[in-house]
Amino acid sequence: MNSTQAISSAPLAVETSGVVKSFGNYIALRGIDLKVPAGSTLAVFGPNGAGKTTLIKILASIMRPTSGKILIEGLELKDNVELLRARLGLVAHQSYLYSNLSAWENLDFYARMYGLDDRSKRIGEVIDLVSMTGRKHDRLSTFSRGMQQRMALARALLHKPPILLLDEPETGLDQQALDAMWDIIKREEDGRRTIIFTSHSFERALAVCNDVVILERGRIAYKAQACTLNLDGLKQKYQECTAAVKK
Amino acid sequence: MDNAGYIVTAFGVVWIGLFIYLFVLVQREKALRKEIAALKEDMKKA
Amino acid sequence: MKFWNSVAAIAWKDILSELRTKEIISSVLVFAVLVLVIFNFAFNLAPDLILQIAPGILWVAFAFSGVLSLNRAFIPEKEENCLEGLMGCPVGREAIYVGKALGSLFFMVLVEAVILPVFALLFNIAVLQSGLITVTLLATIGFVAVGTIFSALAVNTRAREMVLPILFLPVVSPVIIAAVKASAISLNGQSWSDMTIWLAIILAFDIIYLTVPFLVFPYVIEE
Amino acid sequence: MRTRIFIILSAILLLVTIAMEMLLIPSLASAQNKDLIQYSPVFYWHIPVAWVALFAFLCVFIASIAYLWKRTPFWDIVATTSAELGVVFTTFFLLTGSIWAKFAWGTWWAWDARLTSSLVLWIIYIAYFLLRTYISNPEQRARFAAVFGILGFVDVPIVILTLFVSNQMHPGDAAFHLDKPQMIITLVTGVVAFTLLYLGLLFFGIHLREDAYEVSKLKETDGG
Repeated sequence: MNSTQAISSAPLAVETSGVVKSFGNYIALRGIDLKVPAGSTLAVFGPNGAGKTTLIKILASIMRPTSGKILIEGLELKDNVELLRARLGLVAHQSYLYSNLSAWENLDFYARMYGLDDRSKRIGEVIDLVSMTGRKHDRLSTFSRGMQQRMALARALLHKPPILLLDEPETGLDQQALDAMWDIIKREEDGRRTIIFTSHSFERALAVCNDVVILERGRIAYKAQACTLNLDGLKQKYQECTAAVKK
Repeated sequence: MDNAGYIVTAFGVVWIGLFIYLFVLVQREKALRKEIAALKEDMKKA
Repeated sequence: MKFWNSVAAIAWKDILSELRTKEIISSVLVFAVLVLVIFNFAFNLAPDLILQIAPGILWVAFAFSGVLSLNRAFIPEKEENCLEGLMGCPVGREAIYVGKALGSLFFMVLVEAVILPVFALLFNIAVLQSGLITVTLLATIGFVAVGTIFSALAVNTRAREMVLPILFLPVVSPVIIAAVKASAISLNGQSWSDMTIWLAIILAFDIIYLTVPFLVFPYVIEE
Repeated sequence: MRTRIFIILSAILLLVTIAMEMLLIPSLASAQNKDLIQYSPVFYWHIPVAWVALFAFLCVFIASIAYLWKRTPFWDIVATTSAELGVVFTTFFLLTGSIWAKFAWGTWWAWDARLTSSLVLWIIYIAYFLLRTYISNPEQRARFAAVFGILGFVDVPIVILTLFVSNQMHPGDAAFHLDKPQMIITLVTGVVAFTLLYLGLLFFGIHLREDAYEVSKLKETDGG
């Protein structure tokens, strides 16, 4: 399947089959099969240590799976790493930004790394998008947790990735900052972007996602369309899956 | 030390060194056997 | 072409980030001058004796200030976890190695550019000779090529300040020996032909330790 | 059982080389060249030990590359065991070397090229083990040890070259040349004996570490 034909016909932005990740004897992921259609939003729930962060890092090509296949837009991640990284954006717990440098310098550095040509224009756009224009020349070390998270989002959106990965974006953000963030993510690219995010707040996640997955000790314990669920239904399902852990 | 003395010490050093190393390896093996035995007990008990 | 853009970006980021705080540069310079001063007391140098051990002193100062600054090379990537950000960029993992190496090279050359005049001042030896400069530059390239990958290795271990010197100094010892011998030759005013063998050794070291780490570096940083 | 055979065989050969060295070589040495290196018996153990040490470091290099490629714990075990043997044999080389230095130049340590280069290599492979102790995560430890196993070995030729060149500047001992057939035979038997010994100890060490690895895995799952 040559690459051009793959991108146009494949409706799936992200597809994983049998993804396993083990650290020595500890097995973090025990075979993950996911199909995420382009443009859809997938919420991933699960207790701590279920393998959520590991999954996100593997999809972002930062971590290599021990075995299994990952297709991004129909292309094998392993063989087209550098091409596909330009189409993936990641917001993790850490901002990946340098505290000695200013917001602008940080974004300028990553713009060069992503090989963007109209750097200053794009940086200006993204900084306005996360409404940090006033602080763009201040050093990162002077930023609050919320501002750093917004800068991390700016960094992830810098190269306009069609696929955005978020690892518990709500950590360290108050309600208002969280609403602002989701508004930014949704407004850019008017919904054509595929989003996969891990979360602990059911209510917030249900409001934004199309599909839901519950991870439990490295396995997918439950998979459903968001529209078929209400908040209580989801919580009840979550108890069932994680209850198995306590037994 | 005359000539022969050096030779004897040289050979001696290597032989003794080898025996010490072999002794260390055998000790490791004994410790391992003990651990395996202990594990077997736990297995039976559990 | 994109490879070299990202290499330049990483090196420039390191330089900018360091010039902003100047914490590494200032401490390394003070340390290097201290080494020269200590050697001065240690040997209460008779004029003719200096020429013999001058290269040795110089290279002890370079070696240990080099280790000091290389210890800090991967701190931002490790402390602020930015390494994963770099790994997410659409560029080979080797670019991170070359970029960081260039950054460290810039700082080591900067430190040397300050130590040499100070050395000339303290020990009144004419230091600005083309032979000595080329030897120092060539040796520093080898130094930084090995030091960068060992720094990436050490930063992930428990006692990182100790691991780097232990791994790094024995492996880089041939360059230090060759550099000291070549510097001695150039300081004694002998011609280039006398030190070709030493330059060849340093050059061989540079070539080996620019290619092998280049191939092995991805294994150091991947999860 | 392989290990037992190797070790016994090498023990026999070692005894043979001692016998040859004690009886054969001194008889060849005429009055004036008695203290020349190739006429002293230690030489016929000194060189094989050096050869085995370098061979052990070569095996570490190959095993490290194999580990990075295959990622199976087996190769990491081979690299560690071979490195351990490399250090042991380099220690023997340094010990016999310093005895030889005492004999030839009257001092326990002479900064001659052979001794210094093996001291540097000895430190590099001690650093190999120090590195292993500083990393707790087994997978990362094996990976970093493999990387250092490669970077360390690549340094071996340069270390030896540099020190031999620096030695040429002020010649230590006369270069040796083996002109008599008996000398060559003794040397070859010595090399074969020590190589067999190395292989025997290597297999023995590998089995030991493999069992230890199994036990540690059992302990984890058993306790889990």
